[in-house]
Amino acid sequence: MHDLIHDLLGHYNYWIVIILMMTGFYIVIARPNLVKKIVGLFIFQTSVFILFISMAKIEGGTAPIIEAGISVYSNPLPHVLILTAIVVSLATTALGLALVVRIHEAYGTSNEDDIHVQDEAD
Amino acid sequence: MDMVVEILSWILLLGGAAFLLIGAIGVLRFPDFYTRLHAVSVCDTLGAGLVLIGLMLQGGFSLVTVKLLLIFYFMMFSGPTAVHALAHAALRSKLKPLVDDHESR
Amino acid sequence: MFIAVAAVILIAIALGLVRACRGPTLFDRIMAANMIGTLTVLMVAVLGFMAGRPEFLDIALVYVLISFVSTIAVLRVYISRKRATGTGVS
Amino acid sequence: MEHLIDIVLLGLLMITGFAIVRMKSLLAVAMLTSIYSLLSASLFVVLDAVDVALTEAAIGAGISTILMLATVALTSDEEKKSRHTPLLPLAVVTLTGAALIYGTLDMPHYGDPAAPVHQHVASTYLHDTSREIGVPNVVTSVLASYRGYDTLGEVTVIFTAGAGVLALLGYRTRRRNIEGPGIRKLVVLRVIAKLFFPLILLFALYVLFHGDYGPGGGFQAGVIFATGFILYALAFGLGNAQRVIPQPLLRIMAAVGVLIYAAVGIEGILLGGKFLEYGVLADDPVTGQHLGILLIELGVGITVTAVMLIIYYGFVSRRH
Repeated sequence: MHDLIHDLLGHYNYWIVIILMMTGFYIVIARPNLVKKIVGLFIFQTSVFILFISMAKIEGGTAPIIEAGISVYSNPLPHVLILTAIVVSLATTALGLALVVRIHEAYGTSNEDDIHVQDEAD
Repeated sequence: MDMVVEILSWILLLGGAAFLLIGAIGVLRFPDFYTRLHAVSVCDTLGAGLVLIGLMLQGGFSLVTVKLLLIFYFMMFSGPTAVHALAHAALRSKLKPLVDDHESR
Repeated sequence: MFIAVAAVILIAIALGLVRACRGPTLFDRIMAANMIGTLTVLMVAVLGFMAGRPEFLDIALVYVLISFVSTIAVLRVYISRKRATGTGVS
Repeated sequence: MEHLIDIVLLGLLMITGFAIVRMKSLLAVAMLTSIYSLLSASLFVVLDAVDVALTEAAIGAGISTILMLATVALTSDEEKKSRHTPLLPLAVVTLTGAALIYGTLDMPHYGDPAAPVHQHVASTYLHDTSREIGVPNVVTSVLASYRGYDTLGEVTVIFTAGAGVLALLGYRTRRRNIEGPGIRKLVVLRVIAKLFFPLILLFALYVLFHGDYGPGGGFQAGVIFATGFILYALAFGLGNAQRVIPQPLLRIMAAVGVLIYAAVGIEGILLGGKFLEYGVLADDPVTGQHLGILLIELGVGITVTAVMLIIYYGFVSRRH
């Protein structure tokens, strides 16, 4: 029983991350609205960030900024990867949203189903 | 002296936390948007202010306290401004305040 | 003791989240988001003291500024949109 | 105790995620996304990633939300119902999720100091930073010095994204000031914006140049700078903001930032070192590292500010 709780706590972060990831994935594949799809992508990205940062955490460690009297620091490498990934995620989000704006101007709708209907009519 | 500061800081922190909780309950329970704004203001100014002052007493004379003061300054200006802008926008978009208990919105 | 304050802030965030999900008007959601922003600032400040490294208050400062600017932004967008479409409160 | 906060925050994140799926109004979705970002940023603080929390707060809760709002303003607010049944996507998602959860079973436990992630380069970085770079913030030293090549790549990606948004949304100067009737009457907002604007810029400079010692650096500072100008644009109108910092200047700034970064690298070659080797920039290697890190952070900050504002101008001036 004790082992089970230990296992549960040890993987709790990862499981929630996977649930969040799948929530984002579901929005991307099931929802027709393009803005909503971008939001889904955003949720997916953030869940990946949380996964990396969870892996970087060391029990009893603190933020990796060197200070006298502290010996255990969390792993700084995932932090660096994710820091730049967040900035890149903003770049992709902005590009995606710009595409949505242009699509809306061209088709008069940002709904995927309607866009397919218009495409087939041509 | 240290003891007094410590006790004072804890009183402020716990008082602030109590106001935060009261504000949050108000946000959940009040019947319409305009009344809920009152509850939010309690959180934004009184609750947050008390917690920040309590933390300042914990920080002592250091850079930490200066930063807390800056946060305090920003919060005391931004909170009421945001609430004011919200109320203004809501009123402009013809959201009616709830005036009578028996009248459903 | 800090943990008590942190717990209260977490509860308050949860209550605000319920309001943000229930709405009913957009303004309620903006208000809830604004409140959660304030609470997050306090949360970060308290967490800094709890971990014994309060020098990270820069994060809290950024949060104050950002949540203010985004609240103003959403109101601005809302007003300009309402002018364009003439729709009422959603 | 930190475990408890971690668990509760993750639970709240999950609730927010589900609420986003169910919500139909896209403006409401944008608000919930902002809450989601705030929550994940505080989770990063709990997980010791202070630099990441700073970035996520500035980018996720700030600029991303503003961009989503601007997009919703340009498109439609209501989400229509899908014509397909959600059964197939649900099945796909459940299966993928199950497979992923099966994959996590072998993963080392959360917080385990013996996990393979912590065994290789990370400990070297933590151990050698104070001697080789002389900068207390290990994240900054890895970002700007040890893995400076990667960061140059990231900055170029940002630059490219700015160019892409410019290409997609075009570039339109609006010098004549257009004012929403609602905000124009909000004298309160203008006074507060006047109070805040210089302080935000000052704080951005602090984040930029204090990045070696505390959380911060070029990326975060750039976003905070841009947020300051966005506040200015919100309070005084886009036309006025473009008078303060015009679009052509932004395009030059975006390029100049990347060029500063690359020039620091080439300066290293000219002084007899390798590309992006900062040690040769000064007589003392540690001083050289300091100088190099400050210069490239400055370059990153300039590019990020410019690109964020280019994107913002692009979206907002598109409004009809």
